[in-house]
Amino acid sequence: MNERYSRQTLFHPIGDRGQEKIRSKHVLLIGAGALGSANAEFLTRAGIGKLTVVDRDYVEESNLQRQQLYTEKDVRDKLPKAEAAKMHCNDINREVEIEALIMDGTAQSLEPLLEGVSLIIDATDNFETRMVINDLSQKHRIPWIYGACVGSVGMTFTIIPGVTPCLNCLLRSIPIQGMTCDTGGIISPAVQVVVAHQAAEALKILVEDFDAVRQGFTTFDLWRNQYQSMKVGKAKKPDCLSCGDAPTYPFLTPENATKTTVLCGRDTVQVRPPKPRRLQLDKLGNDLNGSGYVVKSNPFLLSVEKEGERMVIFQDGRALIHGTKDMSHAKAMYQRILG
Amino acid sequence: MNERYSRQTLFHPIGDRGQEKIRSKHVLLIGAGALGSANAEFLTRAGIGKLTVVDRDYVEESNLQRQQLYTEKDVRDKLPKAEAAKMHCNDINREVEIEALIMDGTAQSLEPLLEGVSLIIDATDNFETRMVINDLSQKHRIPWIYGACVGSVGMTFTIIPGVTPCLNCLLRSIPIQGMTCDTGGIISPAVQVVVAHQAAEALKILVEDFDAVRQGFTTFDLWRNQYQSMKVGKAKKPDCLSCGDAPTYPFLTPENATKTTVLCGRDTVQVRPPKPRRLQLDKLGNDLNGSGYVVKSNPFLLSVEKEGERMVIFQDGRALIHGTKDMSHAKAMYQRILG
Amino acid sequence: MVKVLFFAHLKDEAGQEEISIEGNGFTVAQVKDKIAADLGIATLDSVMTAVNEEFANDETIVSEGDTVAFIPPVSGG
Amino acid sequence: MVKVLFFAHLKDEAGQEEISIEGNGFTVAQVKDKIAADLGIATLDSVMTAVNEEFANDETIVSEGDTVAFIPPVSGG
Repeated sequence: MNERYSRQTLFHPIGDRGQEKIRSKHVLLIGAGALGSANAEFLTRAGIGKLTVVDRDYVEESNLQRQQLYTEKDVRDKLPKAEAAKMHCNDINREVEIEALIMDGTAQSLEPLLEGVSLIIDATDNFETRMVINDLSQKHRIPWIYGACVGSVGMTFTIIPGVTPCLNCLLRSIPIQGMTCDTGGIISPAVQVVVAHQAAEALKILVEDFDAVRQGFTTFDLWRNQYQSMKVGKAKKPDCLSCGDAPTYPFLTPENATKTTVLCGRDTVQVRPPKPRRLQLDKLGNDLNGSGYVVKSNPFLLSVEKEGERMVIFQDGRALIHGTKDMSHAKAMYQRILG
Repeated sequence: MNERYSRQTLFHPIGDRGQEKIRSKHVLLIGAGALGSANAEFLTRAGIGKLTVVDRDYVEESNLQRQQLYTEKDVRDKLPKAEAAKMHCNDINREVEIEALIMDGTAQSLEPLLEGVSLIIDATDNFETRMVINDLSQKHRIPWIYGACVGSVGMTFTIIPGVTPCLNCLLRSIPIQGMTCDTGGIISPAVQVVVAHQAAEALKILVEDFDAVRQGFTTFDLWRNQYQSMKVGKAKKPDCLSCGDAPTYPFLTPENATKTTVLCGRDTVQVRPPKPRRLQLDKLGNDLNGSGYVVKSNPFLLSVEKEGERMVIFQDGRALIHGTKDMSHAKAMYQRILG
Repeated sequence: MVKVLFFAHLKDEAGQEEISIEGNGFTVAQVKDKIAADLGIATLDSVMTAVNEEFANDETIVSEGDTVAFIPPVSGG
Repeated sequence: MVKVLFFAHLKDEAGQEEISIEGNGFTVAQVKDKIAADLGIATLDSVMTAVNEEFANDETIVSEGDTVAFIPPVSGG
């Protein structure tokens, strides 16, 4: 092993053998935003063999406050995040093979990527994609590490198929209307704690030290100085449709995915959730108003506008994104606001 | 406020007012290694007004595994860390004024830097410099944030003069012979959790939300899945020489500093601790042997060699560093091994 | 007495980090309803619950001396 | 019974994360001596101690039902 990893191999649970294992593994990282860029940097520095990064977005000025790797030049060049991450990671460690995929992560687009993957790291910004990852993990018996953050709050949980409960056991339904970074803001230290936990779990899984894997669901709030690691041993459900005795992997079916359609001749994309939601439009309007959106509303819909982009949101969760024909951009906007 | 900080100002405890405060402040960061580079990146992205970075070292290949910002090119160029950090931070945020100081942080070199500084962040690798920071903090009434890590372990504590106990209250003496990154290794997630806690505390102090400052001394071990926040309310000592009723700031006097002397005509630097130590040479020899050093010993001394550098360590803590005339480099080598 | 802890923004909504409630043998769902009513917290529907630091659901029974924590899941990244 | 928790590498040296010791009215220094002898741990000298999650020193008295945690300080960075 070379000098580069000397301080990592000195750490006994890794050692030279662990470093060789890390070097031989392939990680799939879904998302190259705040959690994603920091995870990509970590894995590159740690000497992962191959890293595939999937992201649908490009670098914007408002990302620089918390998204590692990216620079002002990337913003000027409007680089896709996956490409920008690859470029910067190459400067850090030429030994690592990095594959950048600029695309929307869905059941259909992600499943073909799983061949030879040892671990999936969640760096997405919405529960729909996480439930897709959760089902893919169970179907293909690949561990994944959930991570999420908003404001000063973060949480993380490691899912090992056949051992731990899965995210569907814990959440049962996709939570309705949580806070997102676009409504509650986000401070960079909250990102870092989540990433650090994901990174430590990743190292354990990559060196196959499964006894060391964290059992609990960890939550913290750095501003309110709260921390809890919640045991989940009894939460595994035999009838869970994702990890139970007769799994159907419900989130892999197209009916359970958010739909986007370009509305002909109108420069508008319609986004439709898989099942009708019951949004609290007044609360959402207040949150978005506090977040710098211009909000107009009536009892049936909200119209919100910011930086030239306008979205109309109906109570059942359907939305029209005006001024674009890019379905993936429209879906990103929608999920950034609605979680 | 511009779009760059929009997600940070959306976080209510910061807001536009907090962002203006951050913009008006000056932080002194001591160290640009693992903790230092990550803290520098964080403060730059968060929009600090001015950042002074002090470091005595240059970028080496073994740093890349955990030290953010730095690239393979920096290693080839043998850039001083403070300069390399400044260069990369400039690419991230041109609005931030960064002052890079390539020097050994001592009581004498650091004290003149404190004018106008709102906060000192500890990113050093030894307790001697931390005790100097602790005394400077008390004498000049400037908060500082202790952070340290080894292996998968980290700890952090925020010291507010006149409010919390100081590090001298808690440690009373410099701990003898702890593990260092050069003997126990270090994994990057342990660095990140420490930095994240320092960063969150820094934001609280910079926006002057002192009620939110963490009261406890926080310790964690990411591999062994341990976490504890220890209350310290009763630990403040009225007779503490650093923060008590009649402070003498003992660590600011030259007698309490490690001495270095170039031995004439021998290409050797002698390093001498302020007080004789009683090292356990056999334990130290074992640790260093496990860390890739070639170790020879007799009951009175250890001779250790690695990558062409040779150091002879006596039981009373005195050491001879052979093959160099650079006192600051010799002291860095010494403190990296002996903490 | 049952101790109830509020995490993250629930702490602000509740106006305090922890409260005690009288009683024994409640379900988590009943605790949620009582607290939503008493403290005027709008949404404990999609909040995760831990009882004595162990994952719980709406049917979990809460007994004297237990600690119930409400933790709102987040989705950002 | 007093619960003793070992942090970081002390967990490995002790061979377990926690042990119970009998007794009451010890000082922390006495607990350290007892444990060093019983478990063959070399150095509890420069270790930080928490009693019931509160910072303690060698003179702190440990009583029945207390939890003592030993935390080795680290200096890297």
